[in-house]
Amino acid sequence: MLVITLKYFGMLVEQTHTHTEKIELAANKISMNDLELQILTKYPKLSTLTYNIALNQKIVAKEALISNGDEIAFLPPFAGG
Amino acid sequence: MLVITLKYFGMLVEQTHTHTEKIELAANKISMNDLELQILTKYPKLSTLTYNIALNQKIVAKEALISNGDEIAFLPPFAGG
Amino acid sequence: MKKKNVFIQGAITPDFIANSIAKHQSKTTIGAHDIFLGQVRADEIDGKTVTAIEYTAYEEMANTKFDEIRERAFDKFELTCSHIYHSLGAVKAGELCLFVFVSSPRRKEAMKALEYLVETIKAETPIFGKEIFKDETHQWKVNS
Amino acid sequence: MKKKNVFIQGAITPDFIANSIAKHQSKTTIGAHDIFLGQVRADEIDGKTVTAIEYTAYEEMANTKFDEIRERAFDKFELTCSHIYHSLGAVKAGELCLFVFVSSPRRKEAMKALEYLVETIKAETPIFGKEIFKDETHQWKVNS
Repeated sequence: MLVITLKYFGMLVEQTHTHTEKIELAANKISMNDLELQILTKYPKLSTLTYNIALNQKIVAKEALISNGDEIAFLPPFAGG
Repeated sequence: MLVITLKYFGMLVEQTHTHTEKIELAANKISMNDLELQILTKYPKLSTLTYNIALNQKIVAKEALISNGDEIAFLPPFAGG
Repeated sequence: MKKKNVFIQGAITPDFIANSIAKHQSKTTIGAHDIFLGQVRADEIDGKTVTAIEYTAYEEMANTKFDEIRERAFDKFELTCSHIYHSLGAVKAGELCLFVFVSSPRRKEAMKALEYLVETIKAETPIFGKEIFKDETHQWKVNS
Repeated sequence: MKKKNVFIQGAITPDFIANSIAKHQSKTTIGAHDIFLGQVRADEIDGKTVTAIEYTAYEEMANTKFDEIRERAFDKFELTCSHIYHSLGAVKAGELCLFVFVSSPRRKEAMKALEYLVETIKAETPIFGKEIFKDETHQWKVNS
Protein backbone atom coordinates (compact mmCIF):
# COMPACT_ATOMS: atom_id res chain seq x y z
CA MET A 1 0.00 0.00 0.00
CA LEU A 2 1.17 3.52 -0.82
CA VAL A 3 0.24 6.68 1.06
CA ILE A 4 0.96 9.79 -0.95
CA THR A 5 0.19 13.50 -0.78
CA LEU A 6 -1.40 15.30 -3.70
CA LYS A 7 -1.25 19.06 -4.20
CA TYR A 8 -3.20 21.21 -6.63
CA PHE A 9 -2.53 24.83 -7.53
CA GLY A 10 -4.08 27.82 -9.24
CA MET A 11 -6.94 27.18 -11.62
CA LEU A 12 -6.78 23.43 -10.94
CA VAL A 13 -8.21 24.01 -7.46
CA GLU A 14 -11.40 25.25 -9.11
CA GLN A 15 -11.91 21.64 -10.26
CA THR A 16 -10.53 19.72 -7.27
CA HIS A 17 -11.91 22.10 -4.60
CA THR A 18 -8.96 21.19 -2.43
CA HIS A 19 -5.33 22.33 -2.28
CA THR A 20 -4.00 19.14 -0.82
CA GLU A 21 -5.14 15.63 -0.01
CA LYS A 22 -3.58 12.39 1.23
CA ILE A 23 -4.61 9.26 -0.64
CA GLU A 24 -3.99 5.55 -0.18
CA LEU A 25 -3.29 3.36 -3.18
CA ALA A 26 -3.73 -0.44 -3.04
CA ALA A 27 -0.47 -1.08 -4.89
CA ASN A 28 3.22 -1.33 -4.13
CA LYS A 29 4.31 0.62 -7.18
CA ILE A 30 2.52 2.98 -9.48
CA SER A 31 3.84 5.16 -12.29
CA MET A 32 3.12 8.88 -12.56
CA ASN A 33 1.10 8.06 -15.64
CA ASP A 34 -1.15 5.56 -13.84
CA LEU A 35 -1.62 7.95 -10.95
CA GLU A 36 -2.66 10.69 -13.34
CA LEU A 37 -5.31 8.40 -14.87
CA GLN A 38 -6.73 7.73 -11.42
CA ILE A 39 -6.82 11.42 -10.59
CA LEU A 40 -8.56 12.23 -13.88
CA THR A 41 -11.22 9.65 -13.00
CA LYS A 42 -11.75 11.46 -9.71
CA TYR A 43 -11.69 14.97 -11.25
CA PRO A 44 -12.70 14.52 -14.93
CA LYS A 45 -12.67 18.25 -15.70
CA LEU A 46 -8.91 18.42 -14.99
CA SER A 47 -8.46 16.90 -18.44
CA THR A 48 -9.66 20.14 -20.02
CA LEU A 49 -6.86 22.09 -18.33
CA THR A 50 -3.12 22.40 -19.00
CA TYR A 51 -0.78 21.26 -16.25
CA ASN A 52 2.54 19.64 -15.43
CA ILE A 53 3.08 17.15 -12.65
CA ALA A 54 5.94 17.33 -10.15
CA LEU A 55 7.14 14.38 -8.09
CA ASN A 56 8.77 15.52 -4.86
CA GLN A 57 9.17 19.03 -6.30
CA LYS A 58 10.69 17.95 -9.61
CA ILE A 59 9.01 17.73 -13.00
CA VAL A 60 9.68 14.10 -14.03
CA ALA A 61 8.84 11.73 -16.91
CA LYS A 62 5.45 10.00 -16.80
CA GLU A 63 7.22 6.65 -16.41
CA ALA A 64 8.70 7.67 -13.05
CA LEU A 65 7.64 5.42 -10.17
CA ILE A 66 5.99 6.73 -7.05
CA SER A 67 7.11 5.55 -3.59
CA ASN A 68 5.38 5.61 -0.25
CA GLY A 69 5.32 9.10 1.26
CA ASP A 70 5.91 10.94 -2.03
CA GLU A 71 4.41 14.33 -2.78
CA ILE A 72 2.85 14.80 -6.21
CA ALA A 73 1.88 18.28 -7.34
CA PHE A 74 -0.36 19.29 -10.26
CA LEU A 75 0.91 22.60 -11.62
CA PRO A 76 -0.98 24.84 -14.08
CA PRO A 77 0.98 27.23 -16.33
CA PHE A 78 3.40 29.45 -14.42
CA ALA A 79 2.67 33.13 -14.02
CA GLY A 80 5.43 34.47 -11.80
CA GLY A 81 6.71 38.01 -12.19
CA MET B 1 37.61 89.85 -35.72
CA LEU B 2 36.18 86.85 -33.89
CA VAL B 3 35.50 86.62 -30.18
CA ILE B 4 35.06 83.04 -29.05
CA THR B 5 34.84 81.14 -25.78
CA LEU B 6 37.10 78.19 -25.07
CA LYS B 7 36.35 75.52 -22.49
CA TYR B 8 38.63 72.83 -21.13
CA PHE B 9 37.63 69.81 -19.07
CA GLY B 10 39.06 67.06 -16.91
CA MET B 11 42.74 66.26 -17.29
CA LEU B 12 43.16 69.03 -19.91
CA VAL B 13 42.73 71.65 -17.20
CA GLU B 14 45.97 70.39 -15.64
CA GLN B 15 47.70 71.80 -18.73
CA THR B 16 45.62 74.92 -19.40
CA HIS B 17 45.14 75.86 -15.73
CA THR B 18 41.82 77.38 -16.68
CA HIS B 19 38.33 75.96 -17.30
CA THR B 20 37.25 78.70 -19.64
CA GLU B 21 38.66 81.69 -21.47
CA LYS B 22 37.48 84.21 -24.06
CA ILE B 23 39.89 84.90 -26.89
CA GLU B 24 39.95 87.31 -29.80
CA LEU B 25 41.16 86.16 -33.19
CA ALA B 26 42.32 88.64 -35.86
CA ALA B 27 40.44 86.86 -38.63
CA ASN B 28 36.93 86.72 -40.07
CA LYS B 29 36.90 82.98 -40.47
CA ILE B 30 38.93 80.22 -38.98
CA SER B 31 38.53 76.44 -39.18
CA MET B 32 38.45 74.20 -36.15
CA ASN B 33 41.75 72.78 -37.35
CA ASP B 34 43.48 76.18 -37.46
CA LEU B 35 42.10 77.09 -34.06
CA GLU B 36 43.44 73.84 -32.63
CA LEU B 37 46.93 74.67 -33.95
CA GLN B 38 46.81 78.05 -32.23
CA ILE B 39 45.68 76.48 -28.95
CA LEU B 40 48.47 73.90 -29.13
CA THR B 41 50.98 76.72 -29.55
CA LYS B 42 49.59 78.28 -26.38
CA TYR B 43 49.45 75.00 -24.42
CA PRO B 44 52.02 72.69 -26.06
CA LYS B 45 51.50 69.84 -23.58
CA LEU B 46 47.90 69.40 -24.74
CA SER B 47 49.37 67.58 -27.74
CA THR B 48 50.40 64.70 -25.45
CA LEU B 49 46.77 64.17 -24.39
CA THR B 50 43.74 62.61 -26.08
CA TYR B 51 40.75 64.86 -26.68
CA ASN B 52 37.84 65.70 -28.97
CA ILE B 53 36.70 69.21 -29.82
CA ALA B 54 33.07 70.33 -29.73
CA LEU B 55 31.76 73.40 -31.55
CA ASN B 56 28.67 74.79 -29.84
CA GLN B 57 28.20 71.51 -27.99
CA LYS B 58 28.56 69.26 -31.03
CA ILE B 59 31.55 67.18 -32.06
CA VAL B 60 32.25 68.41 -35.65
CA ALA B 61 34.75 67.80 -38.45
CA LYS B 62 38.04 69.71 -38.27
CA GLU B 63 37.08 71.62 -41.43
CA ALA B 64 34.08 73.24 -39.72
CA LEU B 65 34.25 77.03 -39.64
CA ILE B 66 34.03 79.05 -36.44
CA SER B 67 31.80 82.13 -36.19
CA ASN B 68 31.82 85.06 -33.83
CA GLY B 69 30.41 84.12 -30.41
CA ASP B 70 30.96 80.39 -30.81
CA GLU B 71 31.84 78.12 -27.91
CA ILE B 72 34.61 75.58 -28.49
CA ALA B 73 35.18 72.86 -25.91
CA PHE B 74 38.17 70.53 -25.55
CA LEU B 75 36.94 67.21 -24.18
CA PRO B 76 39.15 64.43 -22.82
CA PRO B 77 37.90 60.80 -22.89
CA PHE B 78 34.47 60.39 -21.35
CA ALA B 79 34.12 58.66 -18.00
CA GLY B 80 30.44 58.92 -17.11
CA GLY B 81 28.70 56.21 -15.14
CA MET C 1 24.75 29.60 -0.60
CA LYS C 2 22.16 29.41 2.17
CA LYS C 3 18.57 28.72 1.23
CA LYS C 4 16.52 31.87 1.14
CA ASN C 5 12.84 32.59 1.30
CA VAL C 6 12.00 34.53 -1.81
CA PHE C 7 8.39 35.24 -0.91
CA ILE C 8 7.00 38.42 0.58
CA GLN C 9 3.40 38.79 1.69
CA GLY C 10 1.71 41.45 -0.48
CA ALA C 11 3.37 44.11 -2.64
CA ILE C 12 7.12 44.84 -2.59
CA THR C 13 7.61 48.43 -1.45
CA PRO C 14 10.03 51.05 -2.82
CA ASP C 15 11.45 51.31 0.73
CA PHE C 16 12.29 47.63 0.75
CA ILE C 17 14.17 48.14 -2.51
CA ALA C 18 16.01 51.19 -1.14
CA ASN C 19 17.08 49.13 1.88
CA SER C 20 18.43 46.35 -0.32
CA ILE C 21 20.42 48.86 -2.35
CA ALA C 22 21.79 50.56 0.77
CA LYS C 23 23.03 47.22 2.14
CA HIS C 24 25.31 46.85 -0.87
CA GLN C 25 27.18 50.10 -0.37
CA SER C 26 29.74 48.42 1.86
CA LYS C 27 30.68 46.04 -0.97
CA THR C 28 33.19 48.19 -2.79
CA THR C 29 34.11 45.68 -5.48
CA ILE C 30 30.66 46.25 -7.00
CA GLY C 31 30.62 48.62 -9.97
CA ALA C 32 27.15 47.93 -11.36
CA HIS C 33 23.76 46.99 -10.01
CA ASP C 34 20.97 45.92 -12.32
CA ILE C 35 17.42 45.73 -10.99
CA PHE C 36 14.26 44.36 -12.54
CA LEU C 37 10.87 45.22 -11.08
CA GLY C 38 7.63 43.58 -12.16
CA GLN C 39 4.62 45.87 -11.71
CA VAL C 40 0.99 44.74 -11.96
CA ARG C 41 -0.66 46.26 -15.03
CA ALA C 42 -4.30 47.41 -15.08
CA ASP C 43 -4.82 45.50 -18.34
CA GLU C 44 -8.19 45.76 -20.03
CA ILE C 45 -9.42 42.34 -21.17
CA ASP C 46 -12.78 42.13 -22.96
CA GLY C 47 -13.81 45.46 -21.48
CA LYS C 48 -12.91 44.51 -17.90
CA THR C 49 -9.99 46.06 -16.03
CA VAL C 50 -7.50 44.14 -13.87
CA THR C 51 -7.42 45.67 -10.38
CA ALA C 52 -5.03 43.18 -8.74
CA ILE C 53 -3.23 39.89 -9.14
CA GLU C 54 -3.48 37.35 -6.35
CA TYR C 55 -0.33 35.22 -6.28
CA THR C 56 -0.01 31.70 -4.94
CA ALA C 57 2.95 29.36 -5.25
CA TYR C 58 4.16 25.86 -4.62
CA GLU C 59 6.44 27.51 -2.11
CA GLU C 60 8.86 24.73 -1.19
CA MET C 61 9.49 23.86 -4.82
CA ALA C 62 9.70 27.52 -5.83
CA ASN C 63 12.27 28.36 -3.14
CA THR C 64 14.40 25.36 -4.17
CA LYS C 65 14.07 26.43 -7.80
CA PHE C 66 15.02 30.04 -7.02
CA ASP C 67 18.16 28.80 -5.25
CA GLU C 68 19.05 26.63 -8.21
CA ILE C 69 18.47 29.49 -10.66
CA ARG C 70 20.66 31.82 -8.61
CA GLU C 71 23.40 29.18 -8.46
CA ARG C 72 23.25 28.76 -12.22
CA ALA C 73 23.55 32.53 -12.63
CA PHE C 74 26.65 32.60 -10.39
CA ASP C 75 28.17 29.83 -12.52
CA LYS C 76 27.46 31.62 -15.79
CA PHE C 77 28.24 35.24 -14.90
CA GLU C 78 30.73 37.18 -12.79
CA LEU C 79 28.43 38.24 -9.95
CA THR C 80 29.04 39.65 -6.51
CA CYS C 81 25.44 39.32 -5.30
CA SER C 82 22.04 38.25 -6.51
CA HIS C 83 18.68 38.54 -4.77
CA ILE C 84 15.15 37.61 -5.79
CA TYR C 85 11.89 38.57 -4.09
CA HIS C 86 8.37 37.69 -5.23
CA SER C 87 5.00 38.60 -3.78
CA LEU C 88 2.38 36.20 -2.49
CA GLY C 89 -1.25 37.22 -2.00
CA ALA C 90 -2.89 40.26 -3.55
CA VAL C 91 -0.84 42.90 -5.36
CA LYS C 92 -2.83 45.84 -6.73
CA ALA C 93 -2.36 47.36 -10.18
CA GLY C 94 0.61 49.74 -9.99
CA GLU C 95 2.24 47.81 -7.16
CA LEU C 96 5.38 45.69 -7.45
CA CYS C 97 5.30 41.88 -7.41
CA LEU C 98 8.85 40.92 -8.47
CA PHE C 99 12.24 42.34 -7.50
CA VAL C 100 15.38 40.84 -9.04
CA PHE C 101 18.67 42.44 -8.03
CA VAL C 102 22.14 41.56 -9.33
CA SER C 103 25.45 43.20 -8.59
CA SER C 104 28.77 42.74 -10.36
CA PRO C 105 32.10 44.47 -10.78
CA ARG C 106 31.11 45.05 -14.45
CA ARG C 107 27.90 46.26 -16.03
CA LYS C 108 27.73 43.78 -18.91
CA GLU C 109 27.86 40.80 -16.58
CA ALA C 110 25.14 42.33 -14.40
CA MET C 111 22.88 42.96 -17.40
CA LYS C 112 23.30 39.51 -18.89
CA ALA C 113 22.71 37.89 -15.51
CA LEU C 114 19.56 39.93 -14.86
CA GLU C 115 18.04 38.95 -18.18
CA TYR C 116 18.89 35.30 -17.55
CA LEU C 117 17.36 35.40 -14.06
CA VAL C 118 14.12 37.12 -15.08
CA GLU C 119 13.51 34.85 -18.06
CA THR C 120 14.29 31.73 -16.06
CA ILE C 121 12.11 32.78 -13.12
CA LYS C 122 9.17 33.36 -15.48
CA ALA C 123 9.66 29.98 -17.18
CA GLU C 124 10.60 27.70 -14.31
CA THR C 125 9.15 28.74 -10.97
CA PRO C 126 5.76 27.37 -9.87
CA ILE C 127 3.97 30.64 -9.16
CA PHE C 128 0.36 31.23 -10.15
CA GLY C 129 -1.52 34.48 -10.66
CA LYS C 130 -5.21 35.16 -10.53
CA GLU C 131 -6.09 38.41 -12.29
CA ILE C 132 -8.95 40.02 -10.40
CA PHE C 133 -11.25 42.34 -12.35
CA LYS C 134 -13.17 45.33 -11.02
CA ASP C 135 -16.43 43.31 -11.07
CA GLU C 136 -14.76 40.64 -8.88
CA THR C 137 -14.64 38.05 -11.66
CA HIS C 138 -11.19 36.70 -12.44
CA GLN C 139 -9.00 34.94 -14.99
CA TRP C 140 -5.78 33.02 -14.57
CA LYS C 141 -2.60 34.68 -15.78
CA VAL C 142 -0.24 32.71 -18.03
CA ASN C 143 3.30 33.89 -18.75
CA SER C 144 4.15 34.50 -22.38
CA MET D 1 9.84 65.98 -24.00
CA LYS D 2 10.92 68.81 -21.72
CA LYS D 3 14.61 69.33 -21.16
CA LYS D 4 15.70 67.84 -17.86
CA ASN D 5 18.68 68.38 -15.64
CA VAL D 6 20.34 65.03 -15.23
CA PHE D 7 22.92 66.14 -12.70
CA ILE D 8 22.77 65.68 -8.96
CA GLN D 9 25.35 67.12 -6.59
CA GLY D 10 27.17 64.26 -4.84
CA ALA D 11 26.06 60.63 -4.54
CA ILE D 12 22.63 59.38 -5.59
CA THR D 13 20.90 57.98 -2.50
CA PRO D 14 18.80 54.81 -2.19
CA ASP D 15 15.94 57.04 -0.94
CA PHE D 16 16.03 59.09 -4.12
CA ILE D 17 15.70 55.85 -6.07
CA ALA D 18 12.80 54.64 -3.89
CA ASN D 19 11.04 57.95 -4.52
CA SER D 20 11.44 57.63 -8.27
CA ILE D 21 10.03 54.11 -8.17
CA ALA D 22 7.08 55.18 -6.00
CA LYS D 23 6.17 57.95 -8.46
CA HIS D 24 5.58 55.33 -11.14
CA GLN D 25 2.99 53.35 -9.23
CA SER D 26 0.17 55.50 -10.60
CA LYS D 27 1.13 54.53 -14.17
CA THR D 28 -0.74 51.28 -14.46
CA THR D 29 0.21 50.51 -18.06
CA ILE D 30 3.74 49.78 -16.84
CA GLY D 31 4.53 46.09 -16.40
CA ALA D 32 8.30 46.23 -16.08
CA HIS D 33 10.90 48.61 -14.68
CA ASP D 34 14.57 48.10 -15.36
CA ILE D 35 17.11 50.04 -13.34
CA PHE D 36 20.86 50.40 -13.73
CA LEU D 37 22.98 51.79 -10.91
CA GLY D 38 26.63 52.68 -11.27
CA GLN D 39 28.54 52.32 -8.01
CA VAL D 40 32.07 53.64 -7.40
CA ARG D 41 34.51 50.75 -6.95
CA ALA D 42 37.43 50.86 -4.51
CA ASP D 43 39.74 49.64 -7.29
CA GLU D 44 43.36 48.97 -6.42
CA ILE D 45 45.69 50.43 -9.05
CA ASP D 46 49.47 49.98 -8.59
CA GLY D 47 48.95 49.33 -4.90
CA LYS D 48 46.80 52.43 -4.34
CA THR D 49 43.11 52.26 -3.53
CA VAL D 50 40.44 54.50 -5.08
CA THR D 51 38.50 56.22 -2.30
CA ALA D 52 36.26 58.43 -4.46
CA ILE D 53 35.61 59.69 -7.96
CA GLU D 54 35.18 63.40 -8.49
CA TYR D 55 32.89 64.01 -11.46
CA THR D 56 32.80 67.08 -13.66
CA ALA D 57 30.88 67.58 -16.89
CA TYR D 58 30.33 69.89 -19.80
CA GLU D 59 26.88 70.29 -18.34
CA GLU D 60 24.99 72.11 -21.10
CA MET D 61 26.22 69.69 -23.75
CA ALA D 62 25.66 66.68 -21.51
CA ASN D 63 22.06 67.65 -20.72
CA THR D 64 21.34 68.16 -24.44
CA LYS D 65 22.98 64.83 -25.17
CA PHE D 66 21.00 63.04 -22.46
CA ASP D 67 17.77 64.40 -23.94
CA GLU D 68 18.79 63.26 -27.39
CA ILE D 69 19.73 59.79 -26.10
CA ARG D 70 16.39 59.46 -24.30
CA GLU D 71 14.53 60.52 -27.45
CA ARG D 72 16.41 57.93 -29.48
CA ALA D 73 15.48 55.29 -26.91
CA PHE D 74 11.79 56.26 -27.15
CA ASP D 75 12.02 55.92 -30.95
CA LYS D 76 13.67 52.51 -30.79
CA PHE D 77 11.78 50.86 -27.95
CA GLU D 78 8.24 50.77 -26.55
CA LEU D 79 8.79 52.82 -23.40
CA THR D 80 6.43 54.49 -20.95
CA CYS D 81 9.11 56.44 -19.08
CA SER D 82 12.84 56.92 -18.98
CA HIS D 83 14.93 58.83 -16.47
CA ILE D 84 18.66 59.42 -16.12
CA TYR D 85 20.53 60.89 -13.16
CA HIS D 86 24.29 61.35 -12.84
CA SER D 87 26.39 62.69 -10.00
CA LEU D 88 28.65 65.71 -10.08
CA GLY D 89 31.36 66.31 -7.50
CA ALA D 90 32.79 63.68 -5.18
CA VAL D 91 31.20 60.24 -4.91
CA LYS D 92 32.87 57.88 -2.43
CA ALA D 93 33.62 54.21 -3.09
CA GLY D 94 30.42 52.25 -2.45
CA GLU D 95 28.20 55.21 -3.33
CA LEU D 96 26.06 55.53 -6.45
CA CYS D 97 26.99 57.86 -9.33
CA LEU D 98 24.57 56.82 -12.10
CA PHE D 99 20.88 55.93 -12.02
CA VAL D 100 19.16 54.95 -15.27
CA PHE D 101 15.49 54.01 -15.00
CA VAL D 102 13.24 52.75 -17.80
CA SER D 103 9.64 51.58 -17.65
CA SER D 104 7.64 49.74 -20.29
CA PRO D 105 4.53 47.61 -20.60
CA ARG D 106 6.87 44.69 -21.47
CA ARG D 107 10.06 43.47 -19.88
CA LYS D 108 12.04 42.78 -23.05
CA GLU D 109 11.59 46.32 -24.29
CA ALA D 110 12.66 47.70 -20.91
CA MET D 111 15.78 45.53 -20.85
CA LYS D 112 16.86 46.37 -24.39
CA ALA D 113 16.26 50.07 -23.77
CA LEU D 114 18.26 50.05 -20.52
CA GLU D 115 21.26 48.45 -22.18
CA TYR D 116 21.07 50.93 -25.04
CA LEU D 117 20.85 53.90 -22.67
CA VAL D 118 23.71 52.83 -20.42
CA GLU D 119 26.07 52.03 -23.30
CA THR D 120 25.22 55.28 -25.10
CA ILE D 121 25.59 57.38 -21.96
CA LYS D 122 29.05 55.91 -21.34
CA ALA D 123 30.13 56.52 -24.93
CA GLU D 124 28.58 59.88 -25.75
CA THR D 125 28.13 62.14 -22.74
CA PRO D 126 30.90 64.58 -21.80
CA ILE D 127 31.41 63.58 -18.18
CA PHE D 128 34.85 63.31 -16.63
CA GLY D 129 35.99 61.40 -13.58
CA LYS D 130 39.01 61.92 -11.38
CA GLU D 131 39.81 58.84 -9.33
CA ILE D 132 41.10 59.96 -5.97
CA PHE D 133 43.45 57.61 -4.10
CA LYS D 134 43.87 57.27 -0.36
CA ASP D 135 47.17 59.18 -0.51
CA GLU D 136 45.37 62.08 -2.26
CA THR D 137 47.07 61.49 -5.60
CA HIS D 138 44.72 60.90 -8.51
CA GLN D 139 44.31 59.51 -12.00
CA TRP D 140 41.73 60.24 -14.70
CA LYS D 141 39.13 57.59 -15.36
CA VAL D 142 38.51 56.50 -18.95
CA ASN D 143 35.46 54.41 -19.91
CA SER D 144 36.16 51.07 -21.52
